[in-house]
Amino acid sequence: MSDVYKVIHPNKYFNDYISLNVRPDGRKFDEQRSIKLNANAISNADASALIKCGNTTVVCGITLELATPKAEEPDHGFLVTNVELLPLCSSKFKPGPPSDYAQVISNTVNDIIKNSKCIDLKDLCIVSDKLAWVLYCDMVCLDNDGSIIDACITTLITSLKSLSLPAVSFDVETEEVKVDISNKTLLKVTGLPVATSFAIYQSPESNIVLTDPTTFEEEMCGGIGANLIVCWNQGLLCGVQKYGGGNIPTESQKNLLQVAKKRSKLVEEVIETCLS
Amino acid sequence: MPGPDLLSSQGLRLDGRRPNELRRIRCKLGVFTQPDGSAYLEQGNTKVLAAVYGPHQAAKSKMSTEGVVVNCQYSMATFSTGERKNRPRGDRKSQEMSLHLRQALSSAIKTELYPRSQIDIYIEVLQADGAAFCASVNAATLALIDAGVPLRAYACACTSSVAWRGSQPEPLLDVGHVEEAAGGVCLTVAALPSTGSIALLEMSHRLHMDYFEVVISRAMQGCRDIEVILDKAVREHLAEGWTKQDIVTI
Amino acid sequence: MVAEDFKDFKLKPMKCELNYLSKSDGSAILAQGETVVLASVNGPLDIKITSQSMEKATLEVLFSAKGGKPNVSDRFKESVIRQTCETAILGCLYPRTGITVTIQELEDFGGLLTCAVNCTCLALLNSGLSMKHVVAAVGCALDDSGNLVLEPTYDQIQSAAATMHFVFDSRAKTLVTGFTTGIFSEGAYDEALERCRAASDLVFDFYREVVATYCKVIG
Amino acid sequence: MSGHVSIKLASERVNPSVASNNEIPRFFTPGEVICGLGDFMRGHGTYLEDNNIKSSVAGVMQKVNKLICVHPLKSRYVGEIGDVVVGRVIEVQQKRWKVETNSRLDSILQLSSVNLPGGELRRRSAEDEQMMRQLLKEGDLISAEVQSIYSDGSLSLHTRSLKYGKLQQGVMVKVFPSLIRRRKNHFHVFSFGISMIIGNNGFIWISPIPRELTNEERNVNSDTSSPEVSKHERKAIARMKNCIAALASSKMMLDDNSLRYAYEESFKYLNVKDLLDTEAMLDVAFLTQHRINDYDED
Amino acid sequence: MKETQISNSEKTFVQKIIAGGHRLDGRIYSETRNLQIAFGSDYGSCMVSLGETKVLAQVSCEVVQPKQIRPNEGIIFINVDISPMAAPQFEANRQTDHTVNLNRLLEKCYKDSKCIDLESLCIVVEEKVWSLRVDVKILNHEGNLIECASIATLAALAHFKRPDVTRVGDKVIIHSIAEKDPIPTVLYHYPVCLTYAIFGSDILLSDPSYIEEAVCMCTFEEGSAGGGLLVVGMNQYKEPCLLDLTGAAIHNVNIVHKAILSASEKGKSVVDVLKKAIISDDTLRLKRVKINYADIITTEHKQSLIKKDISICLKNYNANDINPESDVEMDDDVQIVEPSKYDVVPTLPKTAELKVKAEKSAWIEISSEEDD
Repeated sequence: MSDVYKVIHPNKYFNDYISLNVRPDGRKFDEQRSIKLNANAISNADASALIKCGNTTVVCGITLELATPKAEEPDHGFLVTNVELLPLCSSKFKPGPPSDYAQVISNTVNDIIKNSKCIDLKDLCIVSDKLAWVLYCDMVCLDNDGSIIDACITTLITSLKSLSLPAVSFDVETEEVKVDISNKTLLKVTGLPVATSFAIYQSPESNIVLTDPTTFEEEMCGGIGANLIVCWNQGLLCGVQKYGGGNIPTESQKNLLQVAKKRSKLVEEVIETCLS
Repeated sequence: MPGPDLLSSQGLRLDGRRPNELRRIRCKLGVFTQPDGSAYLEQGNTKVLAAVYGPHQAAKSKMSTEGVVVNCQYSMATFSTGERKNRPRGDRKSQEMSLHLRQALSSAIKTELYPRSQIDIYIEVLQADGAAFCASVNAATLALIDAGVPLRAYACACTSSVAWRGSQPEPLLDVGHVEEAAGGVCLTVAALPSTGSIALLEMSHRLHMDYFEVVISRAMQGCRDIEVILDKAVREHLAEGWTKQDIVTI
Repeated sequence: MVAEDFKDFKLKPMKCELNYLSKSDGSAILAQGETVVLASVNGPLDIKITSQSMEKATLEVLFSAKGGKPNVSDRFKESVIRQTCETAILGCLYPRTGITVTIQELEDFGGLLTCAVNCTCLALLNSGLSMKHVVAAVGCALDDSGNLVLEPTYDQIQSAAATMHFVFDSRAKTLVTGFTTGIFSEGAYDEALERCRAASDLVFDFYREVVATYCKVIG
Repeated sequence: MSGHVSIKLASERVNPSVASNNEIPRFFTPGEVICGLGDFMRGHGTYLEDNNIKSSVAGVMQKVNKLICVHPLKSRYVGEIGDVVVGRVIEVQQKRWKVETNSRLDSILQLSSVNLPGGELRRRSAEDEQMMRQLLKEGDLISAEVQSIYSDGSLSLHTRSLKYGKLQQGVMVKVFPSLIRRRKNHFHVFSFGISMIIGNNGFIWISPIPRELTNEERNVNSDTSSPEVSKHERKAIARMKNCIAALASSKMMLDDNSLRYAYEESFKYLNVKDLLDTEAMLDVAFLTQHRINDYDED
Repeated sequence: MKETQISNSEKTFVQKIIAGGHRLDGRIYSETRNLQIAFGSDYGSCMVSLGETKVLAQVSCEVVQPKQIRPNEGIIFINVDISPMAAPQFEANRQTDHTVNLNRLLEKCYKDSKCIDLESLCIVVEEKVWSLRVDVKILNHEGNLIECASIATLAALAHFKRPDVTRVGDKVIIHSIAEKDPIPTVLYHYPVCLTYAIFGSDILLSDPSYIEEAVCMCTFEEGSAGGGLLVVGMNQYKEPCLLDLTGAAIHNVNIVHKAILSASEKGKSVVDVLKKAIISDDTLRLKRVKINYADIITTEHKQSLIKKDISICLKNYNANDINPESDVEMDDDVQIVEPSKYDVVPTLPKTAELKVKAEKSAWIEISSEEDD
């Protein structure tokens, strides 16, 4: 019965829950979903991780390649991130080239990683102007149930932290490249950015902030683009993003940052436990 | 300004033609049975196939109550040029050629007769050896005649260029691929020779305006010559396909 | 708070011309310092049935960089501006129609996106579309020594540890859009937010004056 | 696979033309001046420019009193009222069907111009509108008559006679409409077991002769199951189809006589498929032309 | 949005006044609208307005590998973009016939006419050449896009300067503008496209406006001659290098000659204006005057507003000053916080789970009632 109600009057259905101070899946407003994180889920990839945040499932795989650095930045390697939203993860996505929405998600993930400065691209360079590593980080969403950016960032960081680079010797004379797979060193990852999404619901009385929203909640709050994303990186902020949607009540602003901070601590712990 | 010698000392061109000589034109109407009209045309080594469908009911989005919609598609076979052509159609150049074809043929077709209808003209260049566009216009005209589409007059196209004999300009008719590649000016004219009107003008490279007159008149002369050839071909085709019909003739 | 001295901050000089383009329903060219943006608004007008929405007007935002191939960051800017404008426009008044906002970058000396947001808002004002409120974007940077700089210049942005950009609405001055780069502390974020909120008043004043000048011309 | 393969050089192509006994007439080509304006009227295939009547198509001129027309060798079907056409239903619309008839615009069959099942005269109700698709649906072939011509040139059809209507079993052949000779009758039943509808629009329908059904049978089998077609009939249909192709490739006029002659002459080739050979096609056309010429002389 | 068709009354009115020797905006047949060229802060960036028609052109360059057929020549690429900004009937990111035609005309005028010295763009044969990309953006479409776009393209190309390069061994160093003076592009000649609208059999209108273009492309009533648009590409040496005709056929060859004759005069004057603009821009730049598109907005326009000094008095803030203190505060916060209600459990190897502690789930019962 409630399913039918949800389809016919989604707004009313949602509002009924909110007015009782509870969310449709039984969580409190500031409560997050449980997380399952698994590292090295895909053995083919050089590093990988799979995360399940509630129903949202994202798998990240990193593949390594060697390339010549760009002429403008001869001592920088490359970190290429890409988020794929396949039609299988939600009925909203159509097959074909990446939609504007997928491009925006990719861009946001890329920005957060870049801003957090957790990877020094200079570490990826082997020989200046000649040889450098390219890290292709592909995140594939298997099930999209909201807060996809949080899940992407966590899998990406977990993968990066479990990635080890094989030793490479480069002969300047012959330009010969030798890769020694037996001798691997862990990639240096400084910091640990954790993103937390909030959806802002404009109820008739006031604006209510929901932590770690599901897709349905995001839709009720003006689409995913309207999420507030707070990204903590070990006690410092490395990105606070919000594009349109409902306005944040000034009084809850401070509180939000704290919720995100607590969550980031927990997620950090999860990642540490997973990798240990 | 003068490029490599396009004229020998005897006044002959690289392929042995005289300056005002067309390449051999061979053509045949009604080569296919599926389309309403079709034609094959050879101009030297340039070989072109044309097919016409229609007039038929126009697609709703394109329909015009003013006249028939002329839809052209110009396509060059992947093997038609020296280097393999990766995109036979859809690239900017083919799209431009399609536009130019429409421009040249629309003024020949009596478009006002068929409101709400559409004519599709498909051109396939099998071998390009210079002046492929001209051959396409000429082939399309034949295909339209084969389809029984009412035309004001024949639409014929011809190119001309200029060579220098000392300081005297000598206009060249029907530019071949080698002459085209030599980088001289190349003027393409599509005309309705029997009415003397010009349906399309196109030009590449530069030419001083003083010499423009001779070059364009040479191209117009070429169009008139081509009309004679096409007309002969049409009459032969009619004679061949003629059987006793219900029509009382005089 | 320890360091509590007051200081004069300068916003970049602003120049604006409304109705710069004759074919658009609304247009504005805005220069904030050396950064210049041109925006045009067309609509509400008829659009394809597939992209029509029964509830509100479909907003389409196009951002075009000065040169080079279109890339992902252009899509990102489009998405930021679209989300921001959607909160401002009363789209429910124009169901089943489309509103197209086109933005052309002319010069980028830092703060391109804030300038684009302000310029779009002016173009929307010029087009006469119904809006809930207007929006103003203000950016600031945190330099190496930890000082907050309002409306940083190009060089300041290059050397900054972090930059923060905020868009506020005109009614309650609440945060509509915000985005940041770099790493910064929570305190810095809060301070920057308040600072920019205060500065947004000046932008709103500028809007008022622009519209007043425009009204004088129109009569 | 032991099939018959014949490969020919392009230069050895068979010239399909068959010499006819009439002389080559004067041809006109587009843009050619036919005559001064005088007090002539310009008809199809001509236009007026600089006080001259000029031809706009390539073909022969026909003068009827003061009206001057030029008929092209072939063109799309230009309908005339009373023509019999065969067409394909392409769209079911409100109160009408769109029918493809090889004309330059889709033809229209109004719900009001068909005989409704039962045949009795009755008012058309809203139910009938909903039943339209059961009557004729997309892809069905029909025979019909041109009722009128709209101002934009599209044809309005009707099937208000028992001989018109939905076609059941048979083969449709497409030829250029100009090859169809206008006759009083376009429905033919041949003694060798086939019936034909030679549509003026160039669509020819070949079917077995419908067996007379008793009223009871009609009620039982009403258009749900179709009677079986014997092998003999199928062969005859195939042979006729090939004969049409043979005559059409030689650009010979098609009517019941020429088709009957061609059918009879084609028995020179025992196997039906032998008629697919270009030489055989030409041969049949040639023999047919001879018989026509003989007949004309008589 | 579909393009609005021109109304019949407008059509007949415009046809009549043109036949009577006038034009809608009071110009004479051979008069063009006011041409303005403004340059941006970068080299190779310019905005050209022809009356109300406005076009922005920007040249950018990068080092690429040359094409195999021409190993010693640089590459030039022209891209025209007509966005809905130009006029509402244009759709974004869609190649229409109009765009293709405009693009090809510019390509023919500047690529095929060999006005750019492509060989000078070569750095290392078969390895590295400069690739110039001209982005032409139509900002406002009030007729005669081709002429405006072509002037913009030419001005941008003539104004453009690419960074200097030096070769050290097999390495190529690209110097920034600050390090070494950039190099201008060599242009052999300056071709511009000029548009003529043909009305009737012998009327030629220079620089047709939007409505004049629309009217001359309309089909006329039977009998009277239709019109068309004739584009002539002409350089300063009176050499036509491009011709293009759209619309109805021309009945009289003389009209082409007339157009070429008029274009030869106009082409030269446009090129002169353009050259002058570039020279004055160069001298300004030498004097270290900052050129910027912001200069387009002047107080002369009635609808513009300029605010020079906007200052605001705000609290000074330095993150470093406050950090230690706020850190302490935050630590306090953390200590006050009640123990977390989540558990982190390592389940399988390489897997961790974050779960809600069991005793904290009292509220679940309420919601389960709801769900039923």
